[in-house]
Amino acid sequence: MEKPILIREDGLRHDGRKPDELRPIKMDVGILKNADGSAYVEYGGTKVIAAVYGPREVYPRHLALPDRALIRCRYHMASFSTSDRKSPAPSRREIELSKVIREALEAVVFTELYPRTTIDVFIEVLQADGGTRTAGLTAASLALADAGIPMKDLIAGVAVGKIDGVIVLDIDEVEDEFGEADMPIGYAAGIEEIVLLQLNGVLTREEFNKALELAKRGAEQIYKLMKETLHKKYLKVLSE
Amino acid sequence: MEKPILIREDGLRHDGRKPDELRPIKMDVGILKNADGSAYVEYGGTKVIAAVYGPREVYPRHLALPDRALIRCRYHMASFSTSDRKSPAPSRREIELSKVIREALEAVVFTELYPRTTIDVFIEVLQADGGTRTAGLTAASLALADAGIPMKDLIAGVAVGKIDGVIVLDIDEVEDEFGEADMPIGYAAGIEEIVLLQLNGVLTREEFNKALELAKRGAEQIYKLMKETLHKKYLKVLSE
Amino acid sequence: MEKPILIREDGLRHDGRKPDELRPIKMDVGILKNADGSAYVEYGGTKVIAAVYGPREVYPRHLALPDRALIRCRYHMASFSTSDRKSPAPSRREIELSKVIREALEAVVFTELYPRTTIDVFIEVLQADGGTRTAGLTAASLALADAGIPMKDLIAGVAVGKIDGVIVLDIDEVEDEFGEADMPIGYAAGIEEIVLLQLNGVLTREEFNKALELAKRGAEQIYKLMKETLHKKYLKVLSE
Amino acid sequence: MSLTPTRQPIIPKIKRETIKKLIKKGERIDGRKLDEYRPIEIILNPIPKAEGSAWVKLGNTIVMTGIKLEVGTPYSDRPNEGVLQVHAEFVPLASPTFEPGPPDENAIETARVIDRSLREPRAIRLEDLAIIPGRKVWLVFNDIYLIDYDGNTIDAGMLSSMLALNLAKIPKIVSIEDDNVIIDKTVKESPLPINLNVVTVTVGLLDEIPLVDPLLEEELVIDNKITIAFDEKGRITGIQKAGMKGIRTSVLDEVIDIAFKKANELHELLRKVLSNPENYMKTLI
Amino acid sequence: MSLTPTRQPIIPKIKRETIKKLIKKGERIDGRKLDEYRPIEIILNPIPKAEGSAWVKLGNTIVMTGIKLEVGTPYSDRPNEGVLQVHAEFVPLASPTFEPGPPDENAIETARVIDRSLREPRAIRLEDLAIIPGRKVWLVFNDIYLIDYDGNTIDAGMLSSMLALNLAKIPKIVSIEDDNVIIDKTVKESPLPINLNVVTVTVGLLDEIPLVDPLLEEELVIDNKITIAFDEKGRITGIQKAGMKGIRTSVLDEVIDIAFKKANELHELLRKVLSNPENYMKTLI
Amino acid sequence: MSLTPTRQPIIPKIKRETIKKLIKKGERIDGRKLDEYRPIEIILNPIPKAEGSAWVKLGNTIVMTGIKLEVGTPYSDRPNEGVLQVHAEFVPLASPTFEPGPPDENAIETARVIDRSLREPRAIRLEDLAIIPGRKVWLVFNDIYLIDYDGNTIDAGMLSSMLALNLAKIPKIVSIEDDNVIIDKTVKESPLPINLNVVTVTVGLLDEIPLVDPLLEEELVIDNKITIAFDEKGRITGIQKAGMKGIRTSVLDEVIDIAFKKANELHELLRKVLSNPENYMKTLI
Repeated sequence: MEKPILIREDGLRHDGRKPDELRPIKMDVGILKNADGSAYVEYGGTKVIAAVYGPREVYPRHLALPDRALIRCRYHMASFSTSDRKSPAPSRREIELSKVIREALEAVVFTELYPRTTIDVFIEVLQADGGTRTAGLTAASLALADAGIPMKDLIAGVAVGKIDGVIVLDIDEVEDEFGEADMPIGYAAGIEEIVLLQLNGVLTREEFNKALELAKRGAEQIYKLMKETLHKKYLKVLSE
Repeated sequence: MEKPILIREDGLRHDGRKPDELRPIKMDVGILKNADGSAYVEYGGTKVIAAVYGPREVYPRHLALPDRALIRCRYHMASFSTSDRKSPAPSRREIELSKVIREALEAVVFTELYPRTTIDVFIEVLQADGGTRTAGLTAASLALADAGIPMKDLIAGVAVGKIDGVIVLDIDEVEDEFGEADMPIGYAAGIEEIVLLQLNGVLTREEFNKALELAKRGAEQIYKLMKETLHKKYLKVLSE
Repeated sequence: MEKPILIREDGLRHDGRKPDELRPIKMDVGILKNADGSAYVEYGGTKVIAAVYGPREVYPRHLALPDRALIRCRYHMASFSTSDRKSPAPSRREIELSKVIREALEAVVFTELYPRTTIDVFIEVLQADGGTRTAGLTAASLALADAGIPMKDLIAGVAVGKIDGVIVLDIDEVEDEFGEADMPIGYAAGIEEIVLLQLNGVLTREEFNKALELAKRGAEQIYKLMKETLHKKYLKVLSE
Repeated sequence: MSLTPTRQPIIPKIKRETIKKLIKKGERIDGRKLDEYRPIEIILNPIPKAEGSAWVKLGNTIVMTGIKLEVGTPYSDRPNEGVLQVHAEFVPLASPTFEPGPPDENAIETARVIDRSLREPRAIRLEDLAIIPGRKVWLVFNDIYLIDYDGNTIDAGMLSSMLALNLAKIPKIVSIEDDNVIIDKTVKESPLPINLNVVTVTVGLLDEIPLVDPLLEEELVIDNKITIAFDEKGRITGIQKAGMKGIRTSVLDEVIDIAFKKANELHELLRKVLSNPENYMKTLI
Repeated sequence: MSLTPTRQPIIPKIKRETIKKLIKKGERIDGRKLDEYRPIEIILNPIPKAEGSAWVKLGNTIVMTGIKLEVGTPYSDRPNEGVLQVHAEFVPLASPTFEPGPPDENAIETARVIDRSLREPRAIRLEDLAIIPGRKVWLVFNDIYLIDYDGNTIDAGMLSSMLALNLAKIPKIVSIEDDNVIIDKTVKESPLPINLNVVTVTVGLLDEIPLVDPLLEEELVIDNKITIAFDEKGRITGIQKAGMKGIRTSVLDEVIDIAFKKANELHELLRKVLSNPENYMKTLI
Repeated sequence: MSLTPTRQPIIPKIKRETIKKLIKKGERIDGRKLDEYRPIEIILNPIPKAEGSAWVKLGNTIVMTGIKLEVGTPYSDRPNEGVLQVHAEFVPLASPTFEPGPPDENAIETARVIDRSLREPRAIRLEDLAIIPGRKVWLVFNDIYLIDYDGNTIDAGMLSSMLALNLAKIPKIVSIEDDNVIIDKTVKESPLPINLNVVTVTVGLLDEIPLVDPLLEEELVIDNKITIAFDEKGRITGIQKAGMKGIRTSVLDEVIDIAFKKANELHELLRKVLSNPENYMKTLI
């Protein structure tokens, strides 16, 4: 595939978005029956489900921590989620992303409230179109809230990028593949903390600063949607 | 390989058998020294050994069941048992057949007599020429009897098939490969219960009924041979 | 690669050594900070590190032995140690060599002094140029001594071979590949016991006797170097 | 190695008794009749990146199947045919008892029963899927994801597979040079060639009483499950007995009668959905 | 990683003492002399689907070897030779201490010692097994199955391997087109080319007393096992010391003397069997 | 699946407190300043069999990187480029807490951060590594072995990788026939083409106090680690935040300032070493 035009003459992106514009975002919580908490999140073509089980007994027992809950986290892509079929066995990429997502969640969950238990977070990417880890992190955060697990704050994930020299918000797969940089962040907007940060690409210091600001601005929008989604859900629960 | 003639002009099968005729069947029990019970079974070119260990301690312990014995069952094909060499790692097919054979055995073993123990059943196919799971089930049943494990009944396994439109008993590999259907059953002829049933192929309802009747008839013949084999063995033990 | 001349007209080997001559040998102990004992050994181009951890707690516990220490031993080749890159997953060869090296060490370690513990020996081959298992065994023995673990004797490893009909000491990779026999031994020279012995090749009985004598002679030289190395180290420790 | 299941969802003894008592009265805990399927919700093609996909909600059991088409090598004994591969993943978000890892025997059994039931009646025209005969063919990956688990994964998995296969489109072949086939997945051309539809019906048995489409809680108390596949001509294209008890022939007969009746309903549903697929092309939420 | 063995068949202390006492008196628990093999029963070609096969019962140790021949790619450093692969499977039916899974270090050691002992004296003429030099050669799979385990797997495995290799026949090559070799396994043509026979003799040591062909119970009390391979010309073609004690040179000498004598007996047996193979082509029961 | 770490080197509570107290005073247990790297020792090409190699001792952390070049197939989406593969092995001799087995998430993270930081600025001219465009290219294996573990594996691993890559030489291609490329590893020809150097700087954070190049004991008490890669033009070529706390933007700014300064020092070191590599070609002991 040849590199497409990423920034059109009118300054808009290949899908018509402005540089600082998010894709259409959808989210819902409580979509699964078995999980203690669950969420579905779409960032444009990226579609992700997260489920939370716990706090529950740790198995095998010797993994239990005496003073806090263990967090176990799996980020996984469905075999049909990508253009070429993905083998279902966990790739090195999935192992790394499971770690950075877990660490982001550790930063907000009050794990000390549930010693000797585990809180399990399972993320399945149903369709991958850029930003799967950040959409996954958003979904995981919603699922934890849906499970009623106390947290310092919600986390909104979003990726910024540099494409054809322009810093843009919420890059999709084409922009990731043909762009110059992809910088996913996880942002706890209420406490103003960055809980996930990676950069895959090349940026000057100034570009980095600009990208980070844009990412935070984007994450704040998503954070607001998350609050609304949870609010709506609670109202619904209360009215039932 | 081209499809051979499965039903000859004289109505007999490619190896000269009548449609309702079993292959030459051989069986013996107590053939291994280490196992608590063992059996060797031949259905024509299909040659199978089964060994039973137990009831014995479960390892690791947390797998033990408080009110009954665990049954652990492995159906496995030797790498030289097939025309093309088989990798020794368990295939998806072997994993599935281990399950259906285990479930068939669960239906007859008085597992509640041995809580917190395991009864291990290991089946090795030495040569595969059709009907390996059913010969394996017959051998497993004999090995359990040889181990002195109380059972409601013995199980005789046999496969029926549809080849060139004719329902036939105890199909071999060629008939399986070029035929229209393969239906293995496990039958506890004494209590008249079907404990294993699979169909791999296409049958009308009438054909299914006919096939099932033929299978039961064949299983009854094998069941009789099993009884005789065990009887001979006990007489031999008594006379020693 | 074509077979090179292994024994030159002047009776010397392809690298100028006499048949009964060792390659340049280097060794040092205590080279790692984390390990309880460690050693580095070079036999010509063969470069090996060994580390010892223990005696320490066994994990999982049920592996512990009530009357002695467990020895756990891993012989492993770095992926860059060979001409063609080696996959990091343990090969069948590495599994076998881990066993024979462990058994050699079992013959000298006073394991009964540390019941319910484990002594872990890890050998990494950094560069493989023939004699990696024997250099590894020498390094492991030094690392155990460096860890202060009581032993009946030190073990010196060396391989003898038959090349172009001549029995030679300390064969390197080229001699191994194009020679007629490779016979690695582990020799506890103080108690005059052979603790590792393998033959990969063809020898007459007389050749075997000659090879074994040559191997013991070579091992004695290495054994002397080992003693000196440890002595120097202790003097250094004492003077500090 | 197959083991007697030990780590199962725990179901209190009192509930167990209730379920049994109801069934014996011809009733069920969710109010269904013994021969009644749970409500079925269908979303077609929710995953445009897959060559075909279908989301099926059978009561609270949710299954998503995605079809991927890749260029590959045929089996040596069928050099001129495409290759069908059915996989089922029971991912841990679907149930508190699932662990991450390679498919266990239950996931493998589900996949293999669906595979055989499709393969035997030649539901897919694999002979039309050769690209370079003997060398390069289409590989059809039918990947079944169990997303929420409340029993009867085979029937849900088969329905979603059949729908996804019907919707699947073959990517464009851009060029063929020697054995090098270049395809463009962004352009989907002809549909995957389907010969006929297949459905499975799973019937549970408790003390010889048959109940269709068992719930997970029912699966934990019943004696057996029998899955029977029927093609649209009413032929039986696969059977799998599961469970740790035996069955008498007369009961089996009764089970097949019921299954045949329910299979017709499911085929009717397939026809309805596939004749107006656009009605079912909704978003997931 | 190799660990000091922990999960071993348990042998009561009193029996352990008996075994030791007997050996020191030159006797053994099964009545054999120290330098005596157990009775050997041989069945040739019990598995017609294999290209060659042999069942060997050495006392109560039962081993079956099957040879499979497949068409494959040569090693890049030996492009014009066939490939020999020796595998050993210690399947769980052979012993209460074996678990299902990939071969452990004992199975791997057994396979590798047999492999080396065959390979080094060029027992098989691999150079005659090229089909398309540099591209396609015969792969010779020598698969050793341990079926009942009562010690000394290497000698039994080597005997059954040597017999199965001698009996193996190469399938017919139907056609060769480009690198595509079509074979017909139902037609077996020329025998696998064997240069010479090899046997191994395993000698145990207890307090420097050598005992040939140790039983499992003996293996659990002895200090060491030394396996020595001899070809039919009397040359040593492989050695493996196993066990957790050292050996003095003089004892090793004695072991080799005994092994040499016993190897001649085993070669004699091979000759006898292979000169009249039809006498040994019995059924398994 | 990623789990909260449970099996960690244990560090006594009192030491933990000391480390924290010191850092808050701007000091460290090994006497360094907060923004100071540990001493760095470098040995170049200690492994002549590798195409390039470098041993780096960063305080007590020892890392060895070996580069291997093999002939292989390009990625289908970059048919005319060589392939870079970065692996890290945390072998058990490096730490009492490492177990044998495939790389865990920490080893994988180390390898992937180094991989990305090299790949993104095109540190290696992969486009010059095609042999037969579209068919055969050089595979560059960058294998990082952690030999002694005292924290900050990424910076040490990156330094040794960058050095080893700079030293690596491409083996001679002897002949190319069809797709068959014969190489001779004993003859090394042109150097591996390097575009520019990259270093990483890892900064720990404890209560928002940044400390450069954390020791293992420090890693066990700090809140976060941020690794930033810089190329020799001063551009950021990769970032990875690790650790279980959040970071405020202002603190992150400060971290990047420090990292930029330290990166210049490391680039200076690289230049010094690579301008006189022979000075560093010592033996390992």
